[in-house]
Amino acid sequence: MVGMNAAWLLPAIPAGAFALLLLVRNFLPRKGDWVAIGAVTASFVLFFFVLHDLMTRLGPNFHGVSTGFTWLKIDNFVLRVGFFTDPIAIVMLAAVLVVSLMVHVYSTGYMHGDSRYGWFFTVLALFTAAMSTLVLADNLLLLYVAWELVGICSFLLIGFWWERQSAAEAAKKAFVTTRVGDVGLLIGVILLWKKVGTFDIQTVLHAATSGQIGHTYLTVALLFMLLGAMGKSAQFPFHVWLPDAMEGPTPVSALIHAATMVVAGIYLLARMLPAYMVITGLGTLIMVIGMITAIGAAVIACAQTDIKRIIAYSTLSNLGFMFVAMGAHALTGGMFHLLTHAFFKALLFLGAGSVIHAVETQEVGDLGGLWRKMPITMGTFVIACLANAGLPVFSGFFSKDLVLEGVMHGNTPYYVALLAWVFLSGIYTARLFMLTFFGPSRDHHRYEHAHESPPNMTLPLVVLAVLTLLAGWLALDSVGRALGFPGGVGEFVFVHEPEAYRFSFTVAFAATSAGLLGVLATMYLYWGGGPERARRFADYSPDVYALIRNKFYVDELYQAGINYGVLGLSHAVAWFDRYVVNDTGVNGTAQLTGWLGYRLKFLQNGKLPTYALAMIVGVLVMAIVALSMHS
Amino acid sequence: MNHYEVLAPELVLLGLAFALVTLELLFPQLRKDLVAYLTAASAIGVLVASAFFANRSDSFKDLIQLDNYTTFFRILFLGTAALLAIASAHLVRDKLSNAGEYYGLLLLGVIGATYMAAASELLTAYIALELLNFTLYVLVSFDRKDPRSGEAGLKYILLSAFASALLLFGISFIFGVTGTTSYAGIRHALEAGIGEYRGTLVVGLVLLLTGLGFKVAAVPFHMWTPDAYEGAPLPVTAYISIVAKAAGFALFLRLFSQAFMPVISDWRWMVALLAALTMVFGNLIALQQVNIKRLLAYSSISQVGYMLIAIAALSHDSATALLLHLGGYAITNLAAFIAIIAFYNATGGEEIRDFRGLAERHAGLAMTLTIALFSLAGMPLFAGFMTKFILFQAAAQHGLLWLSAFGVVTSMISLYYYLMVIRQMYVLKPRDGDGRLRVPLLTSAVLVVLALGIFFVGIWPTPLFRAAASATRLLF
Amino acid sequence: MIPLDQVLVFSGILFALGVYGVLTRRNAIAILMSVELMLTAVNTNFIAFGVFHRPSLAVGLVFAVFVITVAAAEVGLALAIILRIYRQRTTANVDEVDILKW
Amino acid sequence: MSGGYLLLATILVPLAAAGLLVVTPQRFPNVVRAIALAAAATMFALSVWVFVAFQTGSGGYQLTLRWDWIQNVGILGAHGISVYLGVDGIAAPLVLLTGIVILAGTFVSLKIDRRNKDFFILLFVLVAGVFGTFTALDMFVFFFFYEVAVLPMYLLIGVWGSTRKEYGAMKLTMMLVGSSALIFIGIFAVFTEAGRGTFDLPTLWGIHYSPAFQKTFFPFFMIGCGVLAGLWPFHMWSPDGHMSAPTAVSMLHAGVLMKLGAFGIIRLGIQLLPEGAKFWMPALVVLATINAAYGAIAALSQRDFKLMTGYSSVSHMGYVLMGLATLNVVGINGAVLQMFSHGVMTALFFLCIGALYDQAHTREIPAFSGIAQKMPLWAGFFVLAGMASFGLPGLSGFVAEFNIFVGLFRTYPVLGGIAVFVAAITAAYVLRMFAIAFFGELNPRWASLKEISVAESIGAVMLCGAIFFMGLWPSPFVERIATAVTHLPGVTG
Repeated sequence: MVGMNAAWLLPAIPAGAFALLLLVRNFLPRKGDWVAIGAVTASFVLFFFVLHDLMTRLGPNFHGVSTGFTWLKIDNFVLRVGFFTDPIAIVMLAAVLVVSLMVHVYSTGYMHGDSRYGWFFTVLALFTAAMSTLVLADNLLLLYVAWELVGICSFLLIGFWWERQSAAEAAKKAFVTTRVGDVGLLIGVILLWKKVGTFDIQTVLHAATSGQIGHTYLTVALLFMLLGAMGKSAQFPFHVWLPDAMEGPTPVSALIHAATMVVAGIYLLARMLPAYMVITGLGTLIMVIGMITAIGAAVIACAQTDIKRIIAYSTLSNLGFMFVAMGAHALTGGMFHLLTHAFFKALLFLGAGSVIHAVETQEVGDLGGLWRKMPITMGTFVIACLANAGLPVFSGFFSKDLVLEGVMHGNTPYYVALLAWVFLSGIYTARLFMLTFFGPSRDHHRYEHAHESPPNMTLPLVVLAVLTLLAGWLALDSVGRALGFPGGVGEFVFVHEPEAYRFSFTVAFAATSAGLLGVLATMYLYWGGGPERARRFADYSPDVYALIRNKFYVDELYQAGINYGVLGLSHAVAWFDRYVVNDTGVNGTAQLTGWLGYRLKFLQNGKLPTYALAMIVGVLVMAIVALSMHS
Repeated sequence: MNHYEVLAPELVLLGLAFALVTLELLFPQLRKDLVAYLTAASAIGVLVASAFFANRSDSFKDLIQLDNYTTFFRILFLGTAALLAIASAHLVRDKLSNAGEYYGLLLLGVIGATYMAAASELLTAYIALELLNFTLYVLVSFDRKDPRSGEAGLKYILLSAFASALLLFGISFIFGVTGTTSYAGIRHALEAGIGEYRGTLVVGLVLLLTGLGFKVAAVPFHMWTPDAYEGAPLPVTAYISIVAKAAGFALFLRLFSQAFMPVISDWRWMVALLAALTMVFGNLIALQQVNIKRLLAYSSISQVGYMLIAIAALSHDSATALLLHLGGYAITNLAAFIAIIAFYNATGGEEIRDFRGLAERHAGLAMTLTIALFSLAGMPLFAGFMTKFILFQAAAQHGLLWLSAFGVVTSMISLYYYLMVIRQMYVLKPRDGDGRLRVPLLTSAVLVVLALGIFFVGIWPTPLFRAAASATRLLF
Repeated sequence: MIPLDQVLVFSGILFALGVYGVLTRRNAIAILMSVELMLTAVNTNFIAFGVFHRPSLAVGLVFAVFVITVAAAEVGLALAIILRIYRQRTTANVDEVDILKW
Repeated sequence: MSGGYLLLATILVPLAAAGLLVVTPQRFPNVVRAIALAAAATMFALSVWVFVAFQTGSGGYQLTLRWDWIQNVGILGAHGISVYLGVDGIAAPLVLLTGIVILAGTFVSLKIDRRNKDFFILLFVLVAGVFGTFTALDMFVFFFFYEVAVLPMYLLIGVWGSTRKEYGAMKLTMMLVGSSALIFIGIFAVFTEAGRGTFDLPTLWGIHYSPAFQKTFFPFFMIGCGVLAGLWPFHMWSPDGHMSAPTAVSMLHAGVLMKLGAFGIIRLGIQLLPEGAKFWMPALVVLATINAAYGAIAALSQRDFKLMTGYSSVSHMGYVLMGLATLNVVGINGAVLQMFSHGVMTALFFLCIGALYDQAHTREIPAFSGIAQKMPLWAGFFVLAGMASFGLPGLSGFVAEFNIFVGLFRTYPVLGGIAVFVAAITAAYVLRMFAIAFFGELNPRWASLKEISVAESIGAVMLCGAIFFMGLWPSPFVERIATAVTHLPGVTG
């Protein structure tokens, strides 16, 4: 029976597809998109076998199953390619494979006719392979490898339309920004390795929890790792790359920049959570970072006009939320939100893609009234929006509640802040769907040409919408029991003690009220007269509006930092190198030598008495020195 | 037993020299290049004959020593003279008069040089030295049309006389302290101890070093060299730089190893000082030269510095290394000078910039000159690297690592000025109107042989090395 | 008999005078004469040392004779060259004979 | 025993080819090309053979061959100087590297038409020197070939180069030759101190030199060889020299020759004077860190492709030196891996730059825009090289750099952190270059650019293959290197 021992096949199949496509895609029919889709489907199917195997083995003493082989061995330094399957990985994997498959299918429509159609699927296959590896990695090094590989896929896909300068710049920005975080991750990984002597995650965790690693040391290592997570998950202050990453094709945004890669940071924290829990204070730090990101991004999202950017800030905001969850050690809620968020955010993006595909613009100001033209898109989009706003029934509601409950205990200020966050989420989500689908159409030309997308695009929308509707119920014991994991997700994914989902009325009520309030308020602003009311609202305080509109000027700040700081340093070093090291040090030595020669040659003045004098001086000097040595 | 056969090669050479002069007097119509080839042939003849002296040890009344050391230098000088005679053929025919005397003097100089190597007594050494000097005075000022030639001769003769006086004054003190002029006698006297006369001896040594330093062109006694090199006709420049220099070192080495070893601590630092100064000055000033002859003059001064290292580190090892280096240096310098002579014959240019684009005007000439210059700079594959390496290593072995370091660093500087010539030849393109050059067949053949010789010494130095080792064995 | 020291002092002074002449004179012939003065000092030395050491061997005397001979020849050659320079440039001043330099 | 002749062949084949070319008339440039290509292919085959024939299980020096060259004369005793060849696990990959780069370089150089005969003669002499240095087990022979490798540089750059070529050529030559003066001195000292009258390296390695001696003379090797490895602050020949050099020479020089320096530090420094190494390594690691950071930062603002790659080489060689300076197995392993990795990667860089320059006649990065549209394959190669350079997993750079980082963290954690950070800067300047020049809208000025030629593509594909090979399956390299590194004296586990 194929089971968890075959987990390595999950990344291996798409990797094979990647290799095949890289070499021969241009010789395959349809540029080989079916190879990629087939591979992902195969992995997807295989996933259920793995899942089933896991379910059957699940028990109190079960931690996970590891398979793999040694890749490199230097002396006593061993690098392994190993795959470890446990519930945390399974949850993440579910998100990865489902969204990946949907995006693959969707892309056959969305990317149709693109000149680099085959290349798109090639990179997607690589991404799927890398992302599965990241999830399944049993050691930190392999995790890092996969981490970098998904980064490069992200780079390649953001810059997919590299003929656009902005896309090229965005790709670079994304990669370099995350790379800075990766530096931290790598340092953290190596620091842990140095103490523990292995990269194996379970061993490292065991060492950390059993106190083998000194607290200071562990804190430093984990802080470095946290940098990596922050970079990948675009947490403040690394968040700037994610909105720009929207330069990539929309399916990419859905897959990489909403559902999977960007949550890798959260996944990493979840993986390492037992270690993080050892150090008190780190949790608070993570919560603060997450909170800043969550609230800040939600505020910014309220004032954006690019449909994809709104969703991007929404993603940022949710990522911050998940960070808060991790900081509060609410693993169950965090991972669950990760899963549901993957579905509804991918759905949002794909829906937005569908809209963009139809009207060929991303400015919400040019949209409006599309519900008539694109009913399926509209329907699924609204489901996703409501899930995002965390309204009951939709999956976001359950996962958010789980997190809120986790945070509530002993972190009241954060809990209150999160309620505000829910409110803000309601505002921007409502604004998004109001502006896009309702109200009058503001650009008639585009409106006329709008049409519903082809089935290969709407099908994934529908599938994801269904998942968005249903996934939340997995939290419930009864649903879990029906599917084979009694206790629901709470007893599936946990840190120390399984904790079944208990519906808490206070939390649910508070959160729902906040969300609903936000949605309704916004609907009021945009209903009927269109955005006029909203504009007036913004005019109450133009400075604040400008501040939000311009994303708190963080990008500008960074740009200035790069221009004057980094490039300035670079120019300074280059100047130093050219004028001090080279022109003074190297050329100077040469010139000094030459100058000495030039000076000395005039001793040879052509006059015979001088020559004789030189000889006599030589004689006298030698004689005097010699005689003084003897006396 | 009078051992006159010890003198045989030089007597034959003397006869040949007179024969050449007479020949030209009797047959003024004779083709002048023919005289050159006759000279070369006679020199090679004597060379081959004297090769039979190999491994023979004999002496003429303890004045002239015949041993492998003498034979080594005799072959070196004769070979150089023969090749330079061939190289002079066209130049002497076209630019100089009195060819017979020129070639006769060339051979006479070899006699003086050989006896400098062979002398085992100070008076003999002095006379041999003066014999070589006299031929050089005449040869340097041989070009009557070129005012530079006369000036060079004047400076050379006056300064040389001055240096001879210093040398003799020094010899007189040494004679005064030791009571003898024979090398072995001096050594005995020094080993027996000289007590209170040490100061006198040291002054004598200083003066002796001055005289020898002048001969081999060590800084600060070198100042005649660039002028003499530049003023003299090209083959004569080559002759000075090879024969005169090697002869100076031959005398230097035999004298100091056989006579002054007991007081090595008294003079070692002086030689080391001279070596260091010579290397530094020679290389630095060479950086600023524009005339190829003058460049090679300074280059040869710096080579003297390297060779002095071996004297400072005097031992069998370093002496062997010195002879090896001299051999490689002779071949290299011959290649360089003969290439330059060929270039000069074809173009009349002797400034470095005249060599512009030579690689496209005559690839072979450019390549030979490049090989020679790289060898002088001490680059591997070529003789210079191998011989210099062994020379410096030998010196380092005998406690003079710092001086070897000096040598290494300054010889790296020297690469610059050699590269400047190579740059003209290869990097720059010929000026408009500069066509291909013609080089006589025989000269080409000589150049090929010399280039191969440079490679040979650079890659397989064992034969020369063994010859040098056996030549110096009896000195210690 | 004059003590050796005094002879040496004498020859030393003679030699120094010669050196001084070489350094200060500008006329080529005067320089040549100064060199001859130095050689005279050398000869004095040789003779004095020779007599002082082992008169029977006469090494010093022989050396002196050779030095005189060689010096004579040298003077001849030098004068010839000076004459040539004088013909070409109508000067025997060594300061003016300086085409070759640097 | 035939294995030894294999190594000898790697040296003799290029020399023989050079000799053959000397007598080939300049009138037949295609004959010259054919000879050059055949010779380079032979060298490549030989180098692969050497790599494969090396037995990974047993360490030590393999494929040895020993001919006495000069002995029992003068300062030299028995086995004074011998042609003693052999490779260990460190040298074997470097021999392979040389073979790969020379073949790729020859492919690239086929299009040279000005005096191509002379070019190939000099190129092959250089390669002979490189092979000789990597395989030498005799100190004299090592240094001999080391210098041979530097010797043809001046002419290669001066005649066939571009952009301030005379300056670059002269600076490069003088700095490299000047630095070898230090090696010279070190060799004299060691030979004297050993007092065995032999340059035989295994013999000299077996001697215990006094600690004072080791401490005094290690810097001579460290800096002497370090200059060729681009050690700060003696690195300036690298950016300028590489800027001026013709493509194949840049490839060989940055790709292979700089490794000679690092290799020299191992052979003459660490193996000869282990205690000196231990004493001085902290200094080296600091300099190397400056190298890495400084090179990368300076590269950020360069406007010339080659200058930037030159600084990038300085930075990457900094990694190599850092790895060496760790004096632990993993670090040195990483250093050797990085030598190979940087070799192929930088060769690919220069190959691509050369292919562009030959068409565009400029290398100003800001002058270009969107040229990937015209040269997609070319851009692909270039991007791959760039990714390898910032250590993307799956490509050679990662394996190497990761080992270096790990090694560093064992000994110098703070510097290790800096090194990791520098890798991010590397990504920044590489991607910046791509974003400016390759991507974005096509500048109409470059509308006539053509795709990279077939010959160049073959070279590039070879290098890419090497990058992937090592990145995905480093074991063949590591097995070889690790056995050798564990046997280095003074190297900790």
